[in-house]
Amino acid sequence: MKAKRTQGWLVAIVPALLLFGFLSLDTVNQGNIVEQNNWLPLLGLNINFYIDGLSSLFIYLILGMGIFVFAYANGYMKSYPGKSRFYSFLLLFMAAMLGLVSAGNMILLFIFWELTSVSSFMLISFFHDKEGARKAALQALLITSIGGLSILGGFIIIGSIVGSYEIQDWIAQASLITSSKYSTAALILIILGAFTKSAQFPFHFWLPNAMVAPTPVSAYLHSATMVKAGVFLLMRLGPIFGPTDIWQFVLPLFGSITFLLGAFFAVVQSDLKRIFAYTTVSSLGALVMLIGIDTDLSIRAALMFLLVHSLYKGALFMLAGIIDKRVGTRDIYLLGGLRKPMPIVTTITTLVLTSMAGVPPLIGFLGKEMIYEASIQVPVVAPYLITFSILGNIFMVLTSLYVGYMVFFRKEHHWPKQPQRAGISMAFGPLLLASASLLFGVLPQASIQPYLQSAIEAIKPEHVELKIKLWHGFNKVLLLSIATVFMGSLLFMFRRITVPFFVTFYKKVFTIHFSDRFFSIIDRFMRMNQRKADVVQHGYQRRYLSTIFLFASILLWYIIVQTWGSRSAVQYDSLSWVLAVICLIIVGLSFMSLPARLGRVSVITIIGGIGYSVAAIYLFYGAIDLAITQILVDSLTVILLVLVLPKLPRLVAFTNARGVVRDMVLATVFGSAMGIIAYTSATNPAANKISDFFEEFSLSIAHGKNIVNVILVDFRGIDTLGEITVLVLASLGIYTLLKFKQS
Amino acid sequence: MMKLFHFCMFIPYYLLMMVKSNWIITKAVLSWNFDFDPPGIVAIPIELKSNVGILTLVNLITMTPGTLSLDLSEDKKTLYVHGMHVKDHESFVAEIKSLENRLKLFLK
Amino acid sequence: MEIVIIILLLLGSLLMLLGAIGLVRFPDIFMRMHAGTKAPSLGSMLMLIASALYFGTLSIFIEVLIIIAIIFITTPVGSHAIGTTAHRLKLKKWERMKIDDLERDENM
Amino acid sequence: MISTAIYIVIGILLLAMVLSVARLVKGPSTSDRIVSLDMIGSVLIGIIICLSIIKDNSIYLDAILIISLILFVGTVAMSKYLTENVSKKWKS
Amino acid sequence: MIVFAPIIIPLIFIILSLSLGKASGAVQRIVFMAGNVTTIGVAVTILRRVLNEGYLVAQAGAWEAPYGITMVADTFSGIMLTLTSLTVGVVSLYSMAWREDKLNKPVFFALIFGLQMGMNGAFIAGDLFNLYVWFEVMLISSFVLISYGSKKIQLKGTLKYVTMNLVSSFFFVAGIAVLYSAVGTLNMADLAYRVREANGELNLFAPSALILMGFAVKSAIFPFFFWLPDSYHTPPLPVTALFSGTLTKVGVYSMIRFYSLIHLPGDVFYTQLFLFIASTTMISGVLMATSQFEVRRLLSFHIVSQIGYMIMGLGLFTRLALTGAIFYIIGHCIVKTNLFLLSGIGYKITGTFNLKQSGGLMKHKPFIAILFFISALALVGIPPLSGFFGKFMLIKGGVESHEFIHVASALGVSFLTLFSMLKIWNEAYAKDIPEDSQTQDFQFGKAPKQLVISSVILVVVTLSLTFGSKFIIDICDTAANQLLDIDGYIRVILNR
Amino acid sequence: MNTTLLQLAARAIRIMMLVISVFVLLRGHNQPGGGFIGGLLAGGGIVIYVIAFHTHQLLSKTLRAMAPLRVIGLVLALGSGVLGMVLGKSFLHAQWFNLNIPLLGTLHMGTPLLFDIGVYLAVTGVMVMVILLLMEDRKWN
Amino acid sequence: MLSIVIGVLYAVGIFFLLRRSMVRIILGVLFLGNATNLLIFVTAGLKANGQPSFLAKTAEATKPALSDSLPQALILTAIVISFGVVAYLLTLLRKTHEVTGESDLDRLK
Ligand code: NA
Ligand code: NA
Repeated sequence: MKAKRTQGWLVAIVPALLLFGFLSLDTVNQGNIVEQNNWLPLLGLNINFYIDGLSSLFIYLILGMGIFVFAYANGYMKSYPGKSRFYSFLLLFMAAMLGLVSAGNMILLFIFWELTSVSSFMLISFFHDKEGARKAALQALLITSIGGLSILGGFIIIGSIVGSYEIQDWIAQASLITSSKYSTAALILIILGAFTKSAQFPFHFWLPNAMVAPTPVSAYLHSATMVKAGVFLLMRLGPIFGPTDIWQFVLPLFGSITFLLGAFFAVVQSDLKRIFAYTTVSSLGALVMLIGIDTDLSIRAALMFLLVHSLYKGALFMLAGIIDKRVGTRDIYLLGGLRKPMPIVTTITTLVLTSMAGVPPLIGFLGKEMIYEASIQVPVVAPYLITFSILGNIFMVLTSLYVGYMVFFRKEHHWPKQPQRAGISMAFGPLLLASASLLFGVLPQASIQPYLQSAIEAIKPEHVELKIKLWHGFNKVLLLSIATVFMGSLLFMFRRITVPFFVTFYKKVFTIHFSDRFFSIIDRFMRMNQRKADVVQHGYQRRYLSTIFLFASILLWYIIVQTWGSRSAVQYDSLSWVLAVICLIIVGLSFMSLPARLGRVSVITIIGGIGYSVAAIYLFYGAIDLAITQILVDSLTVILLVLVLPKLPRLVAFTNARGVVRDMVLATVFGSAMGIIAYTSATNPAANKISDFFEEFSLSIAHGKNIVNVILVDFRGIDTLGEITVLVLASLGIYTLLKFKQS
Repeated sequence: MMKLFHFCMFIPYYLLMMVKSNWIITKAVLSWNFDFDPPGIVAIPIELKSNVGILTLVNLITMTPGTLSLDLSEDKKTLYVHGMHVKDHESFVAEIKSLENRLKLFLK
Repeated sequence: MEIVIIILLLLGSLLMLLGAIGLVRFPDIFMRMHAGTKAPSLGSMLMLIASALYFGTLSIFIEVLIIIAIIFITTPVGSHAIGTTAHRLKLKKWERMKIDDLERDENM
Repeated sequence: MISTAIYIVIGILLLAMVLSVARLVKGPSTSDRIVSLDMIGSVLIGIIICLSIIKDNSIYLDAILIISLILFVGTVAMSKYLTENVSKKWKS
Repeated sequence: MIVFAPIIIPLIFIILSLSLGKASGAVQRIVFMAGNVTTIGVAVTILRRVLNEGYLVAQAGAWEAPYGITMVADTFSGIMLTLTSLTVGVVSLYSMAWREDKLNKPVFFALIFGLQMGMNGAFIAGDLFNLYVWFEVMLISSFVLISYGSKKIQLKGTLKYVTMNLVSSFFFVAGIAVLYSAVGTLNMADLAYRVREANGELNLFAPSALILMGFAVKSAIFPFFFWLPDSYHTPPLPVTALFSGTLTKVGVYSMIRFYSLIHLPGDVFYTQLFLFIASTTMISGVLMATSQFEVRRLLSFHIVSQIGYMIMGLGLFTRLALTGAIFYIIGHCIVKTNLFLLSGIGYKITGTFNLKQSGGLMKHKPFIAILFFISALALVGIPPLSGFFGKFMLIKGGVESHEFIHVASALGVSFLTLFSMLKIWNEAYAKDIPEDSQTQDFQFGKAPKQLVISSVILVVVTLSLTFGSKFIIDICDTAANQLLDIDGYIRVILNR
Repeated sequence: MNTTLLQLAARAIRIMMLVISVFVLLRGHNQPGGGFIGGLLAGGGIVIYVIAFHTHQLLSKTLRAMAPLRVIGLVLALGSGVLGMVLGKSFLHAQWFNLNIPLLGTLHMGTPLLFDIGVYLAVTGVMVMVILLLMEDRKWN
Repeated sequence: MLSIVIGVLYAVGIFFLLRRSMVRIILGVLFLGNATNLLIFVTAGLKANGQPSFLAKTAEATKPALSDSLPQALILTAIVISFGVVAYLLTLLRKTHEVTGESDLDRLK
């Protein structure tokens, strides 16, 4: 019981130990770690790990955030059942994420990639009895797995170009990859995958919906780590595809759109977590944009911003969770005036929001600075990117200020319950993260420079020395930063006009809600499939059969036409005319059996007649045993038919004339195909057949003069064994059908 | 011993009957408008008791083409025979009876 | 010998043809039964004897005798079955058929 | 001589068969059909005999034995179950 | 000699089951399980020996090939033998605890062994007509099993099942006839030999088409699959589970086997035909699956869809693709069977197969939920579960053969499969039981332990496919290599 | 249906058909016939008998008698195969013996005959069961 | 000639299978069975005046034109198997009719 209460703390030991262990490896100074284990060489799938600066940065992030999140969860999850499940999946996620960033084999990376999706699914739907949670989890997993499958496709294409799935081989053979005609397809597939995971427009909508997950999950997966997996992948492949036109076009385009839209959507939300989710979307857009610009500077900016964002966004979510717990709501229009009852939370949140707004000296400022700096450097599209970035950042500032004001500083409030102070377990994480944010901002060079540097080396091997400092001097970038903060504050000051305006604007313009659309598409898709299933799987046996015979006829006639050749003529002998008469009888009887008005007994006797005539044919060619058996079985079948007759329905013609004609045509087409095939084969038999053997040895070795019988009981006795088994089993079937009373 | 003799005597008689009745059927089949004596189903009291006896009688009646044993009553005393040409009831019965009598010489 | 065989064969086959003609021509089921079950039996017997003569070995003779015996035993039972059925089914009888003791007895 | 006569015989038999088939198709009653099936069987036996003579192979005769037996079983079973079927209806 | 055991052992147990009609239920059940265990033992022994020796060949009646009937086990047969006998064994265990539908009867046991005998025979037959005979043994058993209980819906389904499969048998036999006429042999190795001797002169299109159509109906590929979704959900659940895992695979196995015999390099017609069929099969199956709410019917449509993947391997016919297809068959057999077993457990607990009325399983039976979750993800092919490796190899094979359209459909179908598995998860496991079902004194039922144990066994196998993937894939690779090495096959059987 | 006539003949016909069926079975290796044909004939004999006398008791009695026949048939067929495996080289490997029976002389016997007997029994059993089951179903259901 | 018969038998069989009336299914199957068996027989290559495949006492005395024995054996097996299946199918139809009361296959969706 006690262990249950401190479960979070206990679990937090895991990342802590791992972090300690990893730090002791000192990748920054010791260089890359490469660990190789062959697993499935046939598939090119090996358990190879490749930990370079980029991986290390992510590992620090994952483990570091992990400690905070687990600790935070200890308090947050106290009252919920199913904690073990929660921690297991969180741990699974952490492991998968670690694997993802340290995988040296791209298929291995993919495996971990999918595992993060799955654990995310389980965590989003943690409150699985709520429909919203299930839907959001479904949505998240479906979206990310579209991406997962497409990166798999992409990886396999590249893998078959290179002949290996090792990232090192890929990077080494970058020019081979990019010169292949399939590389564009592969790249687009991979970008698609990265976009879904990192919630880029137009796949962004799953992320805000994922906020139904417990807050530790939102903090960990959906802000700090998992959503960065797409970014990580893009960074990993930067050395290969960075120089391509598609990369430099697609990534900035979608990144900047996401950046702006995310920030704007954040303004108009009322749920604290959804607000932060949209700001996350926005930040991810910024990251993608930066990676797409693919200059030394932009990569530097991206890495910096990645770190920044993880820290402050993680903290923000945790704070939102605390507020939710203590006050009972996350609606900023209900919250308010929390400054007094929750001073610590207020302090931390304000600090972090300021960082998000990009106000110096916090690290958020650094990140923003670098975005501008990078954007400016891009040759052609710079104005456009800058515009998008500025607009996005303005909204970001507005959001920060507005949220801080609405939650803490305004007077009026509609608390569902009286706020309580936060416990230390929950406040611990945000506090430390906020401190780190401050520390990194003030002393970037001392604290994080070496880590960032080695990460950049991984992406841009021919790098320039990176310098991070808070004060760059008075330049264009600083001007832009100030303008941004100014504009944002201006908008905030007129919040009574601006915010409602934005909300109205949002409702008017963004009438398409991607999420709703997603579900309506699914609904429509299912209904369409239902219709399709009803059409295809209609339950009419005869139409199934028609389909089969139609397909068979097409195939057979195709083959007949393809292989039309000379045929040798039939040989006639003195008895052929007799045969002809019998054939005529069979054909005549067959047609006689067709009319729909015929009685059941008539048809049965006609079938008996046909059977006897077929036996006559067998007799003509000396197949005595066969003829006897034919007659025996034929009589027996007729007896069975007569026996069952009173229990069977009468023959009624159900089909109309058109159906009859259609079926007749089909039957004729198929029958004639079979006839032609029979004729072709009969007139061109193989030269040497195995049956000569039977004639030769039937008597001498098998001691039997009746070759057919010898074949049945000796040469091919095992067939006969199967045959009598069929009979016995059939009799069992008849027994069960007739004797078992229905339950 | 006598039975065996009667049996042997019976065979030529029967063969003769057969030929005769085949002739009858031939005539009937080939007759243009079937202007022969009308057919009929006649009940014939039988005296044979043993199963073998009855069976033999029935079979023999059937195998001669003018007549056909249709049915046997439950008490095995009456045989219903379909005759192709039943001029009148009595002569038909008599004809069958003579066959039975010959059988009775060596069967029960 | 050959002549005998040929005559037997021809006779047998003609009997069958006769039976077939009767089967087609006769007005009611009972008459057709006369034609359809017994003429061919006799015909096949003749033909069997012909083939026995043709092959001329003892074993064939025995075999043929067995077959003839079988035909002798089975045909009447078969036609009895058909006949009773037909009567029971109240199939239309030829209008010239007047005497029907079986029907009379059944209705009693 | 036999070899030519036998074709005449077969011809006659086939004619008989065709006629029986005509009755089989025409009916009208089930009993008629059973009779004609029986007839077809007998004709078949005749044909087999002819074949045995044409091919000079006595082994065909073995088939006759079996066929004649099974024809009988068929006839009996069929007529038996057809009456029962109808007589039940008669009573109800 | 052990090659005969897969057919002799089930036959012995058919005989035993039928002759123990008067023995006590316990004895019957013990014999039943003993039969299953023996069959598994035989299958594993064969697999092990095949891995060591390459081929196990025996001539029935000691008549030399190609005159007598060859029984031959190679790695592929060994895999299939082991796989199916394992599945049958587990389902048998399950069926004994099912306690409905009169499954604890000697007749039922005999039929299961009949099915087993037919399948085993089909796997080791080295003679085409003999293959037909085993197919029929298998089919008649399946006919009886699928109608076992004679419920109304069942009979409707059975009628379609029987008719279509009969038609397919006719195709198959017709194909054999024409093939025999053209080639003059029935022995598979001899067939392959003669095809290669003739060097393309032999025109086998018509017979091959007929035979493949026969297999096609049995393996339920487009456009011959209709019988499957209409019939598979109707019989007692253990029967459905058994069929889902094994039956269609026999068709696929035979297709692969037969095609490997007549396949000549540079064959475009069949490659394109199979790939077309593969894509259409996967897509049509999965699309129809998504709309279903009857869990058994949903899963049945998925069988169709997943047959498509196997056919894809056949179409590509490269070492990698075949390896993938074989691995996929293994994974699918285990997982699909288990999903049906789990749906049965769900039925025992919630009393319904309808997803709309079901629910609450995750809250009340978390362990079952875990079992399902693993199986469902394995089916979808979420790495590193079993489905992934097969799909990965197939897709890789497809990419390497530049069949991008078919790769795309394989990937897309994966996605839709995920969707429908999540649908089951959300409806039956995640959500609470709907209120309208709860009103009538609803109580969760109990699932007998034996049912759960059966499912656990299959989950363990599923997981071991992941952890032992290296081992299994190596075996599959050996099998694929053997399939491609027809000369070796001919050499071993015909000594040529 | 009045079956008195049929009943009179049935016993004889049954014996005759059984004898002939055994005859057909035994010489099937050299002459037309064999287990399957023989089995059907034997079945036919039994069925005719049951038809002639058909009572519920006879029907179920025959049904009970036939069920093990199928199994015995399978056992014999399988047994002959296994015998081939034990004594010879392979499953179903035919083994031939010369049986010296006093009076009858030397008889050349082999496992294929045993196999054929198995087929015969199984076929008889199945055929009779199928027909009788349907008869029973028709009559009493 | 025989090919035409085969074609006709197939066609008629299929025509029956495509009817809605339940009983015609069995007729169709019977037709297809006959057609397939004949197909095996015919395609195996018929010898005009083929002798029955029975050997004389000694191998030397074998008549030259024995008909191909293997297809006969195959057909025999196929006939028997078909018979088993047909018997089962027949019972199935009978049971289905009893349970559902339908004779129209289209109503057995
Ligand atoms: Na079949
Ligand atoms: Na069949």
